[in-house]
Amino acid sequence: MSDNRPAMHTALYAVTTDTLHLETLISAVTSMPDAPLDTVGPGGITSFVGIVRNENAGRRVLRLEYEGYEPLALRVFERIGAETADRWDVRVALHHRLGTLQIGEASVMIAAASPHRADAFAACRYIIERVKQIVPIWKHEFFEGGDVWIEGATADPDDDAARQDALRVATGE
Amino acid sequence: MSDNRPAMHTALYAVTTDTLHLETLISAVTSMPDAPLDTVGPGGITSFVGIVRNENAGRRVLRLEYEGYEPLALRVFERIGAETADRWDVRVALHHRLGTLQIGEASVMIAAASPHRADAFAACRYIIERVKQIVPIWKHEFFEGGDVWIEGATADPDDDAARQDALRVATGE
Amino acid sequence: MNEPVSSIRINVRLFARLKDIVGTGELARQAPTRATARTVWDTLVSEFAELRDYEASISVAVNEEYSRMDAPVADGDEVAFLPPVSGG
Amino acid sequence: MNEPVSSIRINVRLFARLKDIVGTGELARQAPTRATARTVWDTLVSEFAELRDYEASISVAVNEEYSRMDAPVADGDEVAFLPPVSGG
Repeated sequence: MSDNRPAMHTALYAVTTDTLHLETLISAVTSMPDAPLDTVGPGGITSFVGIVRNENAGRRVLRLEYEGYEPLALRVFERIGAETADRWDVRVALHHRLGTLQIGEASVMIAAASPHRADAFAACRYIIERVKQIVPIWKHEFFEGGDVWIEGATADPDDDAARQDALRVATGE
Repeated sequence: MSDNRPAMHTALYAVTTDTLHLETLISAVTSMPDAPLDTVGPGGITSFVGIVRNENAGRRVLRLEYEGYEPLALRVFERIGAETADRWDVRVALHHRLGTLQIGEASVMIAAASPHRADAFAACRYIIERVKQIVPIWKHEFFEGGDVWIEGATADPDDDAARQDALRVATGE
Repeated sequence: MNEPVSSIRINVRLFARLKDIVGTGELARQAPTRATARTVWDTLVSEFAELRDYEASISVAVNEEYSRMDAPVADGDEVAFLPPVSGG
Repeated sequence: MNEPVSSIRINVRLFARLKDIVGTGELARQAPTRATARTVWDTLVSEFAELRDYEASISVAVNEEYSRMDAPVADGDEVAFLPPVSGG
């Protein structure tokens, strides 16, 4: 853990079996190593933390096991980051956990820093919507009486209708 | 500092000259001491951190000094919390710092936990809008060449038009 | 007693630039028994003309609760005048 | 060599329930030289009939990039079939 702390400290994108830490993401989006000293820093940082719930579709959930296609997931994180940077004045971080997660643990964390809080909120919301649409990660739900793979969206990063849906949700337009 | 940690750990609302910690707010909104064990916990936590910027209206800002009417500010925090609870399925925390803040320091932190991420995002955004409308706190800006009290909104918690503005921004409707 | 029978004492709180104009954030003023928050404000404006700029933009709180300028005030009340806020 | 000259070798990756159906997340299959991702999928469906349920909902990635079922694949490529995702 101590060994990878320095690297984690600046990782905008991560897929890991380790516990997630929001401070890590916030550090990543607020430290701007390449920026000139007179750059205007962020005025606001919005973040989102997804938590494993003890109930889903009427089932008493015991735990979740997250599986991912890690190298593709990281590339998709970068793609989503690029999509947000195209649209908003924002710097973002996105970490997703894999492996066995207990109820109450964080599965995903997002941070978005911007001089404009509207941008930070929109980017953060957009990212979680896009994660659910196109990131190659799957929940294996273990509930009282059985288990099931959760299947959400057919992943297609080029599906413009899906992207527009995420934009609409993010901007409220 | 160590003395007030236990109390801070569960404070949903705070006005303080101490450094703010987002983990404190997140603990406050996710721990539900009075809830039965089978209560469905939050699925998502949205947070907002306001950061002191080095620029405002073309001025090079050196630092901010925040002044507040503390007892009224705390009551207004509770009022805003009640407004969000009326509207969304959400548990919220709101901490604001007073005193001298340097560039890059956090002046305000908000956390909103909900089973529904749309609620968490909307409540968090609503709260920062309401803070700027009705919380009796003032920024004294010290910039290169002078200082100025920032004056934003005439505070009127019963102004329904202002509240509707905040709701519109929060929900994108 | 030196004070008139029909007078009450109000503890006034001022913030931000109002405090700078008056030179203190806490002071006390006498007011007639049937005074409102506005009566107290008008007393201050008569002493500190610069406060008049805030006539249309101040808010008022009585005993740590938002109130109205036409709210009656009582002996010992804390009346706070608040310029436009800028928290966040 | 036992394999036909016109054959390429594809490394297949499967995830979530696709992995459960096939019993492994990594396997290799032969395909004709002018194969597409669909050719590889059809080979798997012919072996594991349950996969057919995913015909309309799978996504495909070639060499760790999202691709299309009609994309050509080459010898040594990694072709991943992805059921509907559920991250977050």
